[in-house]
Amino acid sequence: MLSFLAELKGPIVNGLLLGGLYGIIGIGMSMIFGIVRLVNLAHGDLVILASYLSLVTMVYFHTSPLITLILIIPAMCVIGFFLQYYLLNRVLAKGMNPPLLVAFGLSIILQNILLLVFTPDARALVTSISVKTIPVGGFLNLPVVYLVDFIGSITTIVLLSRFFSRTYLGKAIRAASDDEGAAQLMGINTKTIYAIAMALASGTAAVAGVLVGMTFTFYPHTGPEYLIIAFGVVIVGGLGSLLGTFFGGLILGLAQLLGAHFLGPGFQLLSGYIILLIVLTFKPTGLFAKG
Amino acid sequence: MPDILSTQNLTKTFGNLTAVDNLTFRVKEGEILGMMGPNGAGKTTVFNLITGVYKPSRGQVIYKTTDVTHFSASHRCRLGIGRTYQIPRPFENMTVFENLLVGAEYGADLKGKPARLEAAEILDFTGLLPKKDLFAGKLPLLDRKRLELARALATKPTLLLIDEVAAGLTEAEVENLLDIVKAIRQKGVTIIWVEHILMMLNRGVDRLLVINGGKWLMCGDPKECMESKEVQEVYLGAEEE
Amino acid sequence: MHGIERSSGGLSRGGGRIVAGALLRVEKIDVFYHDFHALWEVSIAVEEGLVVSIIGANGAGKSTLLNTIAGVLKPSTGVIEFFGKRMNGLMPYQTVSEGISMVPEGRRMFPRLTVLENLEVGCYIPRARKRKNEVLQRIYHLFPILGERKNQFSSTLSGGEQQMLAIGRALMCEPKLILFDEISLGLAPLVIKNIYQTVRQINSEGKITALLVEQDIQRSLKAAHKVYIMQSGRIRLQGIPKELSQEDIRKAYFGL
Amino acid sequence: MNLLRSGRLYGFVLVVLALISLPYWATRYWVLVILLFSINLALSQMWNLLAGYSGLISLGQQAFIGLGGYALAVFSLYYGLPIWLSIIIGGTISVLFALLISAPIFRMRSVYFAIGTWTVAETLRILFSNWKYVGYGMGLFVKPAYALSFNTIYYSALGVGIASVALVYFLLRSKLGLGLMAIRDEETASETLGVDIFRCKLNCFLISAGVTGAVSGVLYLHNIFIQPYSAFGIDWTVRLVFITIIGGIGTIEGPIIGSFVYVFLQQWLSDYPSVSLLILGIIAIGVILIAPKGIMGTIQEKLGFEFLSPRRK
Repeated sequence: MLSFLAELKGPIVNGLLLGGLYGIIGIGMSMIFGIVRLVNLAHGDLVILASYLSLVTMVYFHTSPLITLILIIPAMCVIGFFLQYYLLNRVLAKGMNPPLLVAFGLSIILQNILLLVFTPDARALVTSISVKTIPVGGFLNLPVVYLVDFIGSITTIVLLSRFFSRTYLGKAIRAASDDEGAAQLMGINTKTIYAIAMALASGTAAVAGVLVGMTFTFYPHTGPEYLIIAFGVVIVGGLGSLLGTFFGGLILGLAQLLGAHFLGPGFQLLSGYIILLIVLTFKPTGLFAKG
Repeated sequence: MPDILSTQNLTKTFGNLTAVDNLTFRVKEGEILGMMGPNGAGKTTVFNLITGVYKPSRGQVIYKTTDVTHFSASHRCRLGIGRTYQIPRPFENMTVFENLLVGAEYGADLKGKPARLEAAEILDFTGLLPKKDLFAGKLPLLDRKRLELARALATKPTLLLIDEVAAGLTEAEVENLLDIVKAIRQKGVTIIWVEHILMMLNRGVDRLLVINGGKWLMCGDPKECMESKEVQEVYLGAEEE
Repeated sequence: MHGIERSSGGLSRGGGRIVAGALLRVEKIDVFYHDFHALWEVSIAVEEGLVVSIIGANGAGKSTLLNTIAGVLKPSTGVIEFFGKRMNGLMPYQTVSEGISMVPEGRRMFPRLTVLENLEVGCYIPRARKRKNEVLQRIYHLFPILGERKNQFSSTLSGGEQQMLAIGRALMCEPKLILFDEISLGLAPLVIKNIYQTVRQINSEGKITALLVEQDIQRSLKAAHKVYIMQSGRIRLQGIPKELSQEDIRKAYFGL
Repeated sequence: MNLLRSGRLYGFVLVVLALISLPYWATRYWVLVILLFSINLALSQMWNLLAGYSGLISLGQQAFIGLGGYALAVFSLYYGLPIWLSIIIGGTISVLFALLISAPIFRMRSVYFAIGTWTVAETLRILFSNWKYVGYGMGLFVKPAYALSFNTIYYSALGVGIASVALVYFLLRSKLGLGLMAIRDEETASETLGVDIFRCKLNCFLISAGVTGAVSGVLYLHNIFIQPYSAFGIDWTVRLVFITIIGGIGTIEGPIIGSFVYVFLQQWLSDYPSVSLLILGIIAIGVILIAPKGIMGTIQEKLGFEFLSPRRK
């Protein structure tokens, strides 16, 4: 019995750390879903776009991927702002499906641009910490990157939550998410607010992209894989709470690694999908959603 | 006259708001029952409960002798409960004729030629025949209101719920619709009618049901109701502080 | 009170005469929802310092009128002027900067924001942010309960408290004109009385002009310096409350 | 009008005759183009039936494409069943699978439905790539199809293409079609007019799944090789979405025009597949922004005339 539990320590700890990474992947999608009421099917591709941008910057400046964030975050924010302001805002009023389909089209466009520019080869943001591990308790080797992912994710979420609770802009974004019409009556230009929200979400995608790139290999077509993970995080974690999203990430990460542990590595993604389908069926508003 | 519809302690709550509160009333076969009440009185919610768009939180809806409380909206329609919507909801990308066919084929369960004949007859009756091949989304407001009535009639209802046909129209247009409603009644259809233009209710209905805040206020002769102290108070406010 | 003396001479029954020097001037506007003709040549004038009330049954077009003034809806014809400046076509977030604030029907709290955050969002426009603390103190003075509950989520407030918060939130931007849409809807009589007292207080002490929409005729007549009665999207009657007969009001209200 | 109608009829007959006789006068290249066109047409017509007529935005059509393809491979290869029977079994399995997932999937609405269907397809993809019986991720060769002549495959593709158009045409003129169009336009109103929404949508979902599964069998007669990562890949649905949006969602002619555009771009840029997808994506977004009814929908609106009208008089 004890040895059985000891055996589980590895997948549990790794699953939680991986879950932190999933949390940061999902957070941008969750924000946009909650604030703009748009399911951004291109979110996974924005993450991968950031990975590639980081790769280019890293090679050009001969620096570490984490340093490239100084450039990548603002760049992704600008991209997100313009996408929302000039493209997505224009279809929001047309009902639920057109924005979904535009985002879908955007996703395919991004993938194919990446494919044209970077070829279908696998890439990775390789650094000195990529292969390092820390031994824990003599029986567990923690990959350092996983630790970096987890810390990066928590840091981003703390910063975001401070922004949302302490600044006028943050409160205005939350107000617009609660009631767009009433927010306009407070003098808030909600169209601009939406663009700013998308800029922020793309900023988190930048962080996610760099962390993903440091942890796994990526291809131009990897985006949808992370999209489904992001959607899983949103669904499991529920809308409207940063903490809920983070927990959603942890649950998904745990489920994946435990699934892989018991069923074999081929089933790592599968157990995540099954959790997603179960939650979608029984509580589509998310486990941590109120009401 | 037997009751065609009755409700027993009908209650609907949304969160902590009670939209319809313990409402019990009866509709006699063949009559026009007017329903009025100020903003938020719960009239449309009552309609949604009778037609099955909402399920009540408590209470029952009895149609003829059947308890239909747990029947779906489409089932109730097929049993003979038809309705119109306050804001017309035509099938915009279908022709006027097809709009009626939906009612005839699904609601009245007709097939083929009988369905088409029924639809054509009602188009003629409501004056929409010349526009039968136009897309419903292209109709002006008056015609869309007519279409609401026509489409509901195509389901061959024995009980028709009319939700505000008069709003947004000129007075001549209102008269036109009033005539159609009266003609529907001539066909033997029982009607529950919600209207804000009270003059219309005054002229067209047999009995008036007044509700306020989701509660039963009074029911009876329209003139007496309108002049009663309770109704005046609800609308005009109490005189004393 | 000065305002009434000045304007009373210019009021006339039924017609759409515009009084010179009005703070808000709405002239012959028509409003459509698609092809639903909601307002028909509606004209009103609101003089500075007054409480003006619009009465009518539901569906009469009162809320449509307020929403058009606030910029939520656009008139297809006609003019809306505020301080002599043309307001047609401004978005709601722009009319706020011009000095018009609205307490919307149904209160429309931001439920996932605290009471204090709701108020802070009320002074989102740059001009108002600078004076936030001062105005906040005044609102806490007006509604002490909001001060006591400032850290609660607004969704936990009672209906009356939410209405107070909605009014407080609309005052945060220090408007010149405040629009009240059905503020008594769904509230207990005692609460309504309190709310109306505050409306008068805001008007007399705060020197804020108020335009309010109400279903309850008696309440409106009591609170207002001037009333308009609407029915079927048209102004049917206007005047000073004391000068209007009960019978005329009843007829205009029901469209008899 | 009568002249127009009979003219239209002759036009159809001529086009169909031309397509049937194509292998006898056109080059193999053009036969191949029409073959691809027909299969894309049939598949996108089924997506259109879901999205355009019952408002179900499915991103999981690849589930049925994969199931249909694998059914063909497994039953013809492992059990030696006739190819055509295997294709029909593929369609049947798709219907059964659709029925199985309909209970949970119909609890999900709009975007949830979209992601739900996609996740179901992804789940199948992983299951198949971990399933020894179907050769894991290595895939299977549909060897029995080697025996078929190119013309046979062409005619079966052409057959499913034309059949899909005819099916949607007659379906829309049926009671089910009437109900679906009503639901698409106004869900609540249709319900209070007696339309059983769940049943209509379910029937539509099952038909779409079954036909997609069967058409996929024909597709894999041509492709010969099936492998889970491509068979259950989102790329299929991407194509169907673009084809339908560009051509005109909710019109019968839309997928026809859309498939033309798609196959044309694909052939023209055959050396740069990513460029053609890029262009398609841009056109699709442009269409949603500028002419949301697509090429055919916009033409119909301008001319007030439908070539293949589901209208009943």
